[in-house]
Amino acid sequence: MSLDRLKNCFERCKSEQRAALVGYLTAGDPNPAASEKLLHVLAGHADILEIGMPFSDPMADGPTIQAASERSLEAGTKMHDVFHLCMTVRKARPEAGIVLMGYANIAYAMGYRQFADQAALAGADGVLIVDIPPEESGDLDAALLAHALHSIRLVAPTSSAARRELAAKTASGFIYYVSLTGITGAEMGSVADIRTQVESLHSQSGLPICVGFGIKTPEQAAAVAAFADGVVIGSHFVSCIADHAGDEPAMLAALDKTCAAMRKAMGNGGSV
Amino acid sequence: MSLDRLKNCFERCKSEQRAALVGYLTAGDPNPAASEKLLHVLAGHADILEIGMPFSDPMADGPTIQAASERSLEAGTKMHDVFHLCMTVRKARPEAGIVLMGYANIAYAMGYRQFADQAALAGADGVLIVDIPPEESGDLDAALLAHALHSIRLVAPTSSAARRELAAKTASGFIYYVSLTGITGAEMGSVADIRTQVESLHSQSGLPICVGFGIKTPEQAAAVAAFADGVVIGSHFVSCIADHAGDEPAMLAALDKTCAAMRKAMGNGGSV
Amino acid sequence: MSEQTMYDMEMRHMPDIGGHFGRFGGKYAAETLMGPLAELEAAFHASWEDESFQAERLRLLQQYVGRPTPLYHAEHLSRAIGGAQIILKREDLTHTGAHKINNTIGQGLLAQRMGKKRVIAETGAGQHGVATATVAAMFDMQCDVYMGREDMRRQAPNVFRMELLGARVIPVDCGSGTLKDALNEALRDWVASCETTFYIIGTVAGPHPYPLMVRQYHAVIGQEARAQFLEQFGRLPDVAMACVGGGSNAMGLLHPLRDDNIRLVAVEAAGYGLETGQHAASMLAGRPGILHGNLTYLLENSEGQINGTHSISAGLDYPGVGPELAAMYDAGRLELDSATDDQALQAFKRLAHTEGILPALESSHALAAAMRMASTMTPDQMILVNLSGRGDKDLDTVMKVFGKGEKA
Amino acid sequence: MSEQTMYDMEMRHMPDIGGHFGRFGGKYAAETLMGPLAELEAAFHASWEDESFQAERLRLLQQYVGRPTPLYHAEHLSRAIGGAQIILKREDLTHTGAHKINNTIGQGLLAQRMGKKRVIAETGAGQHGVATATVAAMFDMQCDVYMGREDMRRQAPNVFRMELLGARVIPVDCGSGTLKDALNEALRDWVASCETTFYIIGTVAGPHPYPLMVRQYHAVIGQEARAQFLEQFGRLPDVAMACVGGGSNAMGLLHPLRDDNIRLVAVEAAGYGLETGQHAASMLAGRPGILHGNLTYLLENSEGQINGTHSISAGLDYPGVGPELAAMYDAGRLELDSATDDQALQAFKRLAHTEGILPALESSHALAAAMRMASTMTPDQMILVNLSGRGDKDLDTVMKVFGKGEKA
Ligand SMILES: Cc1ncc(COP(=O)(O)O)c(C=O)c1O
Ligand SMILES: Cc1ncc(COP(=O)(O)O)c(C=O)c1O
Repeated sequence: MSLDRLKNCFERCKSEQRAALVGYLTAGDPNPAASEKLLHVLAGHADILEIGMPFSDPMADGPTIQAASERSLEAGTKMHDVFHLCMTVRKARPEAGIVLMGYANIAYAMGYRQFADQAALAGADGVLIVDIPPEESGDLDAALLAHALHSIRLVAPTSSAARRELAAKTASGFIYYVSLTGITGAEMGSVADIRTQVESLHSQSGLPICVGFGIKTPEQAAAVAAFADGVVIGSHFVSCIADHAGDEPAMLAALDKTCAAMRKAMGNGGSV
Repeated sequence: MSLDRLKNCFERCKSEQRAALVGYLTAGDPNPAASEKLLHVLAGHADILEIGMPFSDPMADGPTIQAASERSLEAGTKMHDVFHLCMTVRKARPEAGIVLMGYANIAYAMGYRQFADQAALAGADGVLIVDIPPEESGDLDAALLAHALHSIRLVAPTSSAARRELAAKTASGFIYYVSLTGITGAEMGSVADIRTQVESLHSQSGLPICVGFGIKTPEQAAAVAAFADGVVIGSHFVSCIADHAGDEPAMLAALDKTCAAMRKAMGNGGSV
Repeated sequence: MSEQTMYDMEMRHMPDIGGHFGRFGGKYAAETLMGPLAELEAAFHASWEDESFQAERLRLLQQYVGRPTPLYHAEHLSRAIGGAQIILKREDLTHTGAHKINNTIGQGLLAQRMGKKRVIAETGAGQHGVATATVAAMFDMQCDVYMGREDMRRQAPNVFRMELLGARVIPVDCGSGTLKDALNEALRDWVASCETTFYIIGTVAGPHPYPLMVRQYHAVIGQEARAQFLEQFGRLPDVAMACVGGGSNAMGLLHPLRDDNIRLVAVEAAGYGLETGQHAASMLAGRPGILHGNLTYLLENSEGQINGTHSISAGLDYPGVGPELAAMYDAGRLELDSATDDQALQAFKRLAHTEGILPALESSHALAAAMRMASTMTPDQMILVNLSGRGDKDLDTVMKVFGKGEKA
Repeated sequence: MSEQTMYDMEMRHMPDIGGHFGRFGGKYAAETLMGPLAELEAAFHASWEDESFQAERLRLLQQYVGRPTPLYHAEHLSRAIGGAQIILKREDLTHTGAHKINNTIGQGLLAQRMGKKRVIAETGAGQHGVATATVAAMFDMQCDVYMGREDMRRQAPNVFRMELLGARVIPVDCGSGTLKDALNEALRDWVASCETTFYIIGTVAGPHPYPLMVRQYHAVIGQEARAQFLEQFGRLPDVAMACVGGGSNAMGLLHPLRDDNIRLVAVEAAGYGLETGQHAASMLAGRPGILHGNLTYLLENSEGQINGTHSISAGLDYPGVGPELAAMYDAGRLELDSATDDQALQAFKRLAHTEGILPALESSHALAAAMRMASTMTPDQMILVNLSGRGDKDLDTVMKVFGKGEKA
């Protein structure tokens, strides 16, 4: 096994002949304490965790994840809470992949170096900043590289061949294929289209390809899992929190059930 | 005695060593029937009656006389009512001076000729149209002349020497000196100023000079009567109607009392 | 062109010495005002021949008012209609948002020259009131504006604007609380204050010299439009059109085109429809009479009492019309048309949706008639329409009709 | 000047190929938008070199927008202050009432050229929304405008205007319901709709090429002002000033004066006072950060969370500023000043009372700073102020403060 946990995750899944389940939750949602328990539940099912760093202006996100950011910030979540949550998960699940996901200004405000230091210390494997495209990624990438943190890249349906090339060349860890033109939580695009795109990406890059944005049902997850290396579920998991606001046990139970259903749909119902 | 009733009025007053009381009421105010009684009361005190022809837009009048026009029109007063009222007064007081006073459009709408015919038939002695200055008076004057009706002219404090000349030359019956720059019912100007103006007018024209606009108290009337040939009381009499709205006997009594007080203040308290 | 020739040209169609345009016009004023009117007339003529006065007036029209206003070919609207081309003279772009300011700049400068420290005005749509308050602020004169209570309600933003400019807006409750009543009150004020106060009348009405003076101050509209038309299109329009309240924007546009081979059309407000009697179409449905200092077409009953009028647009809600327009109509030089409230609203909507311009409801009347006429003409023909003002003041009225939420 | 030289001159201060002005600017956008942004950039450059496109743009600026806008020497105001002369660039006279239309004409034409059938926009004061709805109506494109709920309340007339122009105004409830939240929503829309939709950003912010593009479309302000200043006064101003929300009117005025020996001053909104933390002075009180596609000065907390801002004027109520302004400030070519809500209101009142002009509350900030500076200068010195818009949209806000009835 390599030191690259993300790589190990994908290889493990591959060996189990299934796609990785990549699960997203916003750190600190609905508050840091509950968030810790929720992340543990998620970690019980997901191969890779995307831990969202809450931001005041999450302009690539739909209402569900916007609300998660609001709840988290409202509850007073700070970046040290985010890193602390990351570290807790890391301790509980040494083999899980962990990606910190968020917006540029959070990392910029802290300073890319300090951000990378903290992320590494907290046990993250990679970083995905939604609004830093490869063109602007130089400084951040350098900081991440110093800690061998992966710089995850997005590829969108609107990305030209040249841009896919660019992503393939500059990404590490995996490529995140955005399965729709739109914000998180919208309706997923056609499975056939996504398949074509993913296959083409596979031919351009040796990196695993995860598909996300808009995957809400076990059926969709299963369909995508058939050709992608990973399936990202975000808004659908986050909804469990809003749907059971104020009732922590119910929230945890709902998330557990939802994760399990997704995991099951994607094949190999056993635990990771 | 001449056939010129206005002339006779002024001469009679002169012989009694007093100024003529010129009293104004709006015809048909507050309604044609009450108006008839009110005019009879007025005629019991005034030497000359100014019978106002109600108009929708009496722009030279203050609120008191505006309201009178409104009441009259509201009560349905038509020009044939105005002429009818005039005729009734004429019959009751063969020797009184009667002047029809009003705005151009009423006479114009009827046609100047027909207007003059009707005025003459109704027994009026003269006509005073507030918004027809000498410059625009040709057609109307011709029509009035055909019936030997007087064309009364206004002179204002703002009238230049040339305009006074013009008034003196084109007026007949009497000259109406406006004792203030303003609308009817405002505050009277200084008595000394008015005196100077009236004396100067006397030197320019052989016609009697009546002073009006803003005379409200017996004291003011007495002061003006000392040098003018006639004193016009308008708003002050009209107020008796508004002050006792809905109570006809009180209205009549108030007008009677007010007229008497004015008449008394102007010297020779006896009836005409 | 030398100053003198311009003077001659502009003044060619003078009224007679008494201010009569044929049988119309004149000076039907209370004696108290005859002196001040003579003084005004003399001052106006002297100023008109005074180069430095004219230079200052033109400078302000340019640098303050924003003249020349453009001539805009409403291609999208014309295409949608499929007939003649509609060309708009954009008075809506002037400072304060309507043509009215051309006149108040002139009269304001004249008031300054005459040493008056206070100005008064009547207003219907509030545009003239705002334009008066504006020059009063600029020239540091006290300003009182008379406005009918009903008009204050339907043109509330303009009441605010006048107050913010430091003017006092005096509500007029008598009559129907509209423009004619405001004019009455302003005249009453002026009779009492004429020594110190300049009365800035807002349209080509009132006793002489107002109809002449206001026409001259607005003639810049037609002068510019004529030159711009020649420059942009190499020809003159076939038709020129303007709405008529008192007639100032109409005279401003049409007078300088009077000697050209152009059909001149004035559009009156047909309110709920001419047949309902609830309108403000003084020429189409009125007869000659005397009001507010001049002889002209009026809406009146058989007794000469002035009728209540109705128009959705406060600036057209007036029972008379400028005497020179009456004379042009009588002489056959002016055609008449009309637009109802509804037609004006539809024209408002149409211009908004095709050209992105919100016209004043007054101007929308001219537009409505122009659209109707255009549809009977061919695409090589051209109609010049005076877009006398912008519709910002009318938002409440229009939204009330179309309903918020419902797509207008 | 030939087209080519003009192109060179205007483009001289280009950002680098990635849209950076020094360390600011850039293209911090979601991957989905990178393609559309590249397409936009290519289309913009091609159009800018296309003579027929430029001719059409200039024709519309002239005949539709009403350019050139005048340069007005506010003599009465200057005299009242007793210091330097204040000269106003009258963007308030443009069609729709603010400079914003210069930009929407440009982007609207570009959207047409790119075959987009729908445009979207964010708006704060509503002026950009109105200007967008306006060109959308003219070019027959569908139009959705995002506007914060709070801004819809304080700029209600502009909401009406957009609706009457046929646009849909979409209330934004998240965040503080102001401009930044509207921008977030518009970006969310665009991410989903970029194939068919053109996003007309309203200021010199956003990812490259927006800051460049919007600057170029507004540069006409400073180009005109410069030429007019030379013509009217035979010299250039000592100081040029503009308020800053996102910075479009400031860049429009100041950029063409950048190589002249003129002090350039940007005036930020100090809200309740810089010391209260309740303001929108991103450069004076912020620090560099990344938001809405570019790196620039932002008002944020130590964690990088964007602060709620406060300004009485919706158009300035934004926590960022255009990246080129940030760069000019860093380079020492731009001075900063600020005005509080109260100072802006006092400036509003002062201009209204001395010059008869009701400025937009945004522009009133620039005026307030200009008056303060003028009073420390001598009468032979001159300050050019961008009067970026008119105050009609702000009547409610201002009347509420000054109180109806009380003389403003
Ligand atoms: C925009 C506009 N157009 C037209 C008018 C009508 O006046 P006139 O007929 O004098 O042009 C008004 C009057 O207020 C107005 O505001
Ligand atoms: C009149 C006016 N001025 C200024 C601004 C501020 O924007 P910017 O800084 O982009 O000029 C606005 C924004 O709406 C505005 O309406």
